[in-house]
Amino acid sequence: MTEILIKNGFVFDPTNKIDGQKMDIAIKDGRIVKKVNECNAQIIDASGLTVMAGGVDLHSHIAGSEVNLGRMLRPDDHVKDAVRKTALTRSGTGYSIPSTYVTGYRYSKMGYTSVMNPSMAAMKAKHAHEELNDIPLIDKASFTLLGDWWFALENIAKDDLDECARHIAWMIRATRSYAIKIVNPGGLESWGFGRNVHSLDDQVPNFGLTPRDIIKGLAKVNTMLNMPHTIHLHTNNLGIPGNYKTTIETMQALESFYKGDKPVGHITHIQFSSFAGDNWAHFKSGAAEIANYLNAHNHMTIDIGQVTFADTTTMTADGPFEFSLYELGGHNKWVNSDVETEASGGIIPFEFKRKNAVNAIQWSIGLELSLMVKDPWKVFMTTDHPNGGPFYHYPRVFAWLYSRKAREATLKNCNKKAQKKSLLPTLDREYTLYELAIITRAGTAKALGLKDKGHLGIGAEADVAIYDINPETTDIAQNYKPVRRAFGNAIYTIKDGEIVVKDKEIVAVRPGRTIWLDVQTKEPCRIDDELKSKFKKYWTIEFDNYPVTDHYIKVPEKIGIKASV
Amino acid sequence: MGKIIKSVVCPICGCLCDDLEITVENNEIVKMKNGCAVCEAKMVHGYKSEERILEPHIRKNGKLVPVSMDEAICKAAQILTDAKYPLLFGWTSSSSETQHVGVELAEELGGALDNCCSVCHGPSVMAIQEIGIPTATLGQIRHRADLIVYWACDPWSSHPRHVERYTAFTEGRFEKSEFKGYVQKLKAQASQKKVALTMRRTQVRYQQADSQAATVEAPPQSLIRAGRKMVVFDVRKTMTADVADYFVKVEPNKDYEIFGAMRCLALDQELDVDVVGGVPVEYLREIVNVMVNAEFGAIFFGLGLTQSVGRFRNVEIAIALTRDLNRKTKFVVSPMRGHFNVTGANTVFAWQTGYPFALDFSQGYPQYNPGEFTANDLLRRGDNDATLVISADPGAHFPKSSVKNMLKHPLITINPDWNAISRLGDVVFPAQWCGIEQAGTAYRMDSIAISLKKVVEAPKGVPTDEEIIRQILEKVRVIKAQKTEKVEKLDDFGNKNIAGGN
Amino acid sequence: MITLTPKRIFDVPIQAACISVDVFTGKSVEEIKNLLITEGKETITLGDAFNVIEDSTIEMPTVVLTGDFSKVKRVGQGMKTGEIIINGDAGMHTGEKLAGGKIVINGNSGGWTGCEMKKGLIEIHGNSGDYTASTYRGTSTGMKGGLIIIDGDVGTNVGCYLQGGTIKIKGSAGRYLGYHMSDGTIYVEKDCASRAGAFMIGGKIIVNGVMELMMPTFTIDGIKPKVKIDANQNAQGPFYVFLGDLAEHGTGKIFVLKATNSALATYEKFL
Amino acid sequence: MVERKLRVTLITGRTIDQGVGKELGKGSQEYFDNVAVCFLDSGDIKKLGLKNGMNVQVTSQFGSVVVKAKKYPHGAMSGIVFIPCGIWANVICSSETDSIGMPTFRGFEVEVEPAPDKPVLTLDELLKQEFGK
Repeated sequence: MTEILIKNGFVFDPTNKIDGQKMDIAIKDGRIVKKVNECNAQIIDASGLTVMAGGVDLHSHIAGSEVNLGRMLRPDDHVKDAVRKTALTRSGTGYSIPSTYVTGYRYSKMGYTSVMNPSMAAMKAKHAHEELNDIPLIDKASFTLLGDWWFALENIAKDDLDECARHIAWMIRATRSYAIKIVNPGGLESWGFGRNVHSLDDQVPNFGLTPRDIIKGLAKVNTMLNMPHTIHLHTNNLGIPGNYKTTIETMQALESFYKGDKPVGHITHIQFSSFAGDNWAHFKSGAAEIANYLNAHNHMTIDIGQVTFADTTTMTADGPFEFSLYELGGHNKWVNSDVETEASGGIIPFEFKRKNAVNAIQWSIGLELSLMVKDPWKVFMTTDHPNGGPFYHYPRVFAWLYSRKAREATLKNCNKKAQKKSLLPTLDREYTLYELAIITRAGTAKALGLKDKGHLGIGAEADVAIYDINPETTDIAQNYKPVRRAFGNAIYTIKDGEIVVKDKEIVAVRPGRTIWLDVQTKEPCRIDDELKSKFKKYWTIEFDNYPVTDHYIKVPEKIGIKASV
Repeated sequence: MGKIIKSVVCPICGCLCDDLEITVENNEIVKMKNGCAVCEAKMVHGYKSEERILEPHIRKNGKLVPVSMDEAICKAAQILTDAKYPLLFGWTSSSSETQHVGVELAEELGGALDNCCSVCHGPSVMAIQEIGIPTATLGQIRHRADLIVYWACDPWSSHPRHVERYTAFTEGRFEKSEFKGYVQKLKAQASQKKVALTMRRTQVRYQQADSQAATVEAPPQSLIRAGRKMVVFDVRKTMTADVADYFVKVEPNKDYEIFGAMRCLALDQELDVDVVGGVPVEYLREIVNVMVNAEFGAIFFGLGLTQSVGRFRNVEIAIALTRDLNRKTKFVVSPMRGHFNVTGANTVFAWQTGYPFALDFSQGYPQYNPGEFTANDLLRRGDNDATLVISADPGAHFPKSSVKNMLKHPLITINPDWNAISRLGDVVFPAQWCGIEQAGTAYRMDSIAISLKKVVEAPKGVPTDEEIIRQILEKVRVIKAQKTEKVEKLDDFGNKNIAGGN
Repeated sequence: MITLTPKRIFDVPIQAACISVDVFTGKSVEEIKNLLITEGKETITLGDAFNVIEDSTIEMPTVVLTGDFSKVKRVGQGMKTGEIIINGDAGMHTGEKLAGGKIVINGNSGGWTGCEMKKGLIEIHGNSGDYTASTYRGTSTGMKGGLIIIDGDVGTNVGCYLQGGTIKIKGSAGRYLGYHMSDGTIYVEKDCASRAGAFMIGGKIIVNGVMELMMPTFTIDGIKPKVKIDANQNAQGPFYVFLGDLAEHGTGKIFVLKATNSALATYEKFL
Repeated sequence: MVERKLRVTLITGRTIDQGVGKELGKGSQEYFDNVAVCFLDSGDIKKLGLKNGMNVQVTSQFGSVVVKAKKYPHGAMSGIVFIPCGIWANVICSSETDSIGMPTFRGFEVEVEPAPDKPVLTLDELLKQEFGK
């Protein structure tokens, strides 16, 4: 295998506390090593360039039934953004929901090498994995929707968490997944009959439990199973004015699980759950309250779900939320897709506009949160692709974070009412490259429990991004535009020790790995006739045909986990 | 003793029933349990019929003669690369793994790519692109639906186990099966018939229902009861309508008007007209009330909407009605997606290109437009100059004039048996039966991926269609590379470089 | 003036968005000949497929296409200025997204002609295909302005999602005329097939001939003696005026000539 | 009174027997028996003076085909005839798609008349007649 030596770059590696020092990075056999033989190694002269680990995205809807339905829904979106075939790369389309190959290419061009697919209905897992196989150049993992799964609900209602844990371990294996995803707990089941839950203590019809029970139950199960990532939570009441209170209550509900070592919960795209005001007319930011809570507590992490002002496509497993969004009016298409026994889903094409007061405040909330939460290891950068905006708009978000000037330039063009309500003018903080590296790779990898990703220490996976940014000569906050462009077009991207992007172009295509957890409980899940007959009652496919088989994963990376139950 | 294989998936309609029990003896299926009559026909008899193609054929001097696989592959690849604008059509009876390679081939060729959905539920896909769709997986309907509407479809004929597995006659968590009620109804009808017969014998004047008076009956009281109800809208009474609680006979090509009227009624609007599409507005109002009062309603629609006048607009307004009903209760709508893996073809094409069917790669990137790049439109206008048909039979299912235009240019076919299009082909490939001799993935009508099983070995020398497509793709690349070389040589003599691939 | 004539009969479609005044302006004949188009999958030059002749003595019309262009797609796409005359049949997507200038077709025109156009004028002295002055799939923004005049008949789905501008059809119109339109005017001199104005929320459709079937989702609003088509033209009535689409809470108006539509007299009882 | 011809609306579609026949093979007797048929309303059968199983010629503006007449078993549908989808039906269908890809398979006018002297062509005969192959 080739050896590579990246010489003289400014290295930003927060995991190993390296903050812009000029140093060499050596790569051999797909890993970072201490040194290589310079005569044999391919030398990359990185002098004057910024070197980081490959980006790790912890929440981006890139594949699966929902995403694909979104693709099918929007020829009007694709026709704006056609991608030509080359000798090396396949053709495809963008814009807000790029086709699989284009997704891989675009991530790689931004220097990202790992992406989490955060919403996979268990029953549709095969489909998700078939699509993931077609996304080249990046490693990926999926989170299974388990918050409204009948087996989980029944066991939690019975207070039999051991049994619940065993079933969930089976499900994680059966769907080749990486984490427990909870979306509007209790709400999706209620949506089966067109209803929703509106607080943590509402009863879930027919099941005799509350959203609070589900969240606490699954958080407990998560620790019992020793999962590398925490529960990944999309809160109740998402997208409704005044919901920041529910969000804080949700975080409070998890306080007791904190042992002082690592976080116990992750709230995703929290921007959509940080709304204050009683209704849309009095809509305002609840970012300060959320940030204050997070600054005072250490048991949670969040990602922002930043709005980038794009004509995008919103999609979530939160079916009732999408319907309420549809009812606000102005949308021509609405998709709802319930999944028996497990989940729901909704899709609406949505254009976030600067001149719309609510949209502009939403944009502001995401940035306020990122700037007001003091510890960058708690808050991560996402756009909840494609909900807030497509993932290849990340460089725009970076610019708003590292440059006050960039924020002001955008805010100036926003709705006047929103400008008045925005807290951004009071915030002077500007992210450093070191902090940016935390919120885009080091912090996310840590939160996901992916020890070999997100950093450049010895033994780490050789995923490296090299950007045309010279921190010595450039004031990034003042010259935000060239830096923004540089983040969008890596000079080099190295994936597993192979150069895949060179001079901003794809030069090699290789499949990425699919990471999944083989969670072994002490006592395995009982697969007896009783379970099978229950299975037959609950689903419309046979037990034998349900699990994802090895056939569906082209390049697997199985991580064995020993559960404590 | 034969080997029994359980949980086998039926490779015929969009239901993809996966509970078949197959008995195999000496590499032959001898028995099938649980499946429907059509499934039995294919799995036990049809797949081993004498009509099987066992080796590749090429038409020479007007006659199909057996040739080697290599010769057939070379010929096919040559035809496709020589063509300025080839059409690749079919894909429905293939696994999604084959469809996957198919997109790559179409892209490499710069041709048009379409699947059978353009003649079945393509209009449904187009309607979804206009308006979205509130839908659900079939189990959701099984557990919750207390009102099931079949509109312009006859599942009893086209999806024989749909009612028994997913809707009215299945046991859900919150809704019970109505099968017993149906049996009682049957018995009651039978005794009525007996009475009528006796009366006729005893010369009592018996008033026979006039078959000419095809008026719509008023909605029965039974629609107001608790429990599952089934309503059928169709232009003719079908097997499905026979078991329904209520059958509404609509005039042909008037579905759109009826849906429009129902939408108004659901919004409590008054209508100026009294009868729409042969149905009194008062009846429609009652039906709408039943819909609004349902806990969970489901509309299934079939080709009666997508193939009659209006086509995708019919589906669009059906979806609009469902969407409106969601403001009052929970309602879902679902196309009765038809043949085998047609949903898979849409799915696979969409994730690779963004578009589900009607694709064109002539510009080096995917373009989409039904009506422009759909098989029948290309054939109607005579736009393409070679055709590859895989796992489909346009010979039997396209209008005559389309087939005539197809036959003006070379035709390559890949099918397991001598169906109509294979009989018409110029290069004819054999293929394995996907789901019987070949494993893979198929997508159910509600786009759930299900793994197909291989239960018997294919006849010797018969490859999978995936292998054939792969081999053609490789050969096409070789031919294109040779062409580029030629062009480069021409360049040395100062000629313009115009060909040379993409 | 640049004149293009086909060198041969085309058997596969040609995609040639570069045949546009905007593109030709400032280019020599040689440069125009070297513009790239596709014939099926093959990339060729304009000069390979067409004879290109310049007559510098004539300024307008700027481009003249003579011959059968029915397989040539996207002529004049997105054009902003100048004039194209097509002496023969035109292909699909002619004048799509037109933003100004004028296209005259002395023949029939294919589907999607003048689709999503913003400004300018298209004259079709023949029939026009389905989706004329309509939208691309899944798009809900249609023609926004300008004028399209069709001497012959039009196909189905004409003027879908119309948001402005005027469509004058001197022949008959197919189904789903003015589908989902929100503004603008469509005038049909002869007959109109069923389902006209379905989902419409604004704008007006005027039918001078026989209306095949009124959508039941329209209600009669009155009878008017005449109606304005545009600044230069009125249509003489009396007309039945229908309001709808009620299912969309729309306030679109369909004017149907009373004299040719005795079947609609039953509606009079509601007035 | 017996009429020579009837103008009716044609519907094509699936039947379970067509499904069985198709899966047994396009050349099979079952396919021929179940697809080369035209279902008519019992009243219409009387009008034409037909008997179950007699040959009828169905003609549209796009073509003409001879199939066997059968009484529709599920109740009245006067003015409508039903032919299972397949090659016989497609001889008389139009390829007009309204620019959406779907040919006109159902809901158009046809004429039905008794054709006692004309044979119902088999698959191969029909292919030979229509396409010469």
